[in-house]
Amino acid sequence: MVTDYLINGPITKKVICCFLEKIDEKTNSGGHSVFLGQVRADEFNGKKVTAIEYSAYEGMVMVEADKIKATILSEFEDAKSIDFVHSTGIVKAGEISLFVLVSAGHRYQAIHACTKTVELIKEKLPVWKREIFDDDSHEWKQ
Amino acid sequence: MVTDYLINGPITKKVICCFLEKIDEKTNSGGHSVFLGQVRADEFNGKKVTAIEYSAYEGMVMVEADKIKATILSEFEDAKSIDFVHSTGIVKAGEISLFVLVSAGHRYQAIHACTKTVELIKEKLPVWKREIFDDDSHEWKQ
Amino acid sequence: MEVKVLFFGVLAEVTGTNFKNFRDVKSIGDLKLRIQDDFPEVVHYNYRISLNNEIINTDLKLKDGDEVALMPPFAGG
Amino acid sequence: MEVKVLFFGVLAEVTGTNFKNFRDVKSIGDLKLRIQDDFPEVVHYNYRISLNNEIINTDLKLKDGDEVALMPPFAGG
Repeated sequence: MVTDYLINGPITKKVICCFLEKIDEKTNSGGHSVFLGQVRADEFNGKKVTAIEYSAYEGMVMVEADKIKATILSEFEDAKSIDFVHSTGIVKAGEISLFVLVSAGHRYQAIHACTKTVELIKEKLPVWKREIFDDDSHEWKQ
Repeated sequence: MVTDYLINGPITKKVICCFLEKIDEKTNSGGHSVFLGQVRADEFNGKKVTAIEYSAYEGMVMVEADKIKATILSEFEDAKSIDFVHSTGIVKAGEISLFVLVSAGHRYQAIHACTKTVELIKEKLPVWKREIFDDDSHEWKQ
Repeated sequence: MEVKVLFFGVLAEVTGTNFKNFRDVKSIGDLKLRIQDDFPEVVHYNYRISLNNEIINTDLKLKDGDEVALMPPFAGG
Repeated sequence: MEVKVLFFGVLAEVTGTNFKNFRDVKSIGDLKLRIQDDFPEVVHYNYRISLNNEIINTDLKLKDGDEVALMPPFAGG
């Protein structure tokens, strides 16, 4: 499933490059800040994370994601556009599960608006994850 | 001319995607923060910026860029890698002239280390620019 | 009347289902008791409740077609 | 002995050149006077001086093959 904000499986480099292709045309932007969240092969008690499985409340994601965009655009007057996409389903260690791109007239606004967007995604987006370990056990993360 | 840190002309999407291709393999990274600096079609007194021409002191760029990397890696213990490239020569409005990519174990370290890298590039890298206007006049920027 | 209740994250796992429909529930308070009857393990978990995509903190009346979700702490990113 | 002097940014424009070699200059102080003789317009601009890729703030002796740069404020990014 692909909506405006969710994508099933990892966010591939092709998807990321597609987003980046779009930015060239905006000649009133001076800076673009991108954040990529990646699944880390953490180890706990001798077990290694091989993947994360994400689930999302899709209907509410759409509502909350629109609110996040509106919040950022009102808080950062210089922000021109905000795009983000989050994975659902299985994303293996080393793969990307979150992509955020914020364009603004000036660099600091781009950077700060992107940072705030990442924070709001963590806080507001109804997404859950469980870590899958190399012994096939799993653990829900908060 | 392409060195580790300088590229002649705009930083194309192809170059950016090449940098992004490399990040997938590092399974100890949890976040990547990217900054793209773009030439803005600003207007002053009825004249519009059509391009920026950058020049650089290449030998000193290499020295200062290595120092910037070392500074960031020592200040942000969680930072795994830092890449950046700056344009020289003509970059038209809407094109990218600066690319910065910082990978770290955790997102805040990635974001803050990237922000600091952008600041140090502005402060320490011996690069100059003049804005070229649509009436072919130009103005040196500081 | 009927409302749909969605279970997310660890609550989908412990209840063994993603959703269940409940008939003739007057309010959120009423619904919470009905959910606890069917899925007693739910009380051991921390969660917030949403009604039609909006997080709610008070008891509210329910109407036919409402969608309620039991949401453990978010963990996106 | 000979040192190479590089001009950057607006200084390359006002001097009309990217570099010039100077012979028999003992020190940075000495070199600054020689540069002002050849390019009097330079005094109207703000710049820092580097010696062999290192910014310097004091007068230093020069040796054969040294590279000196006159650098207006940086403006990268």
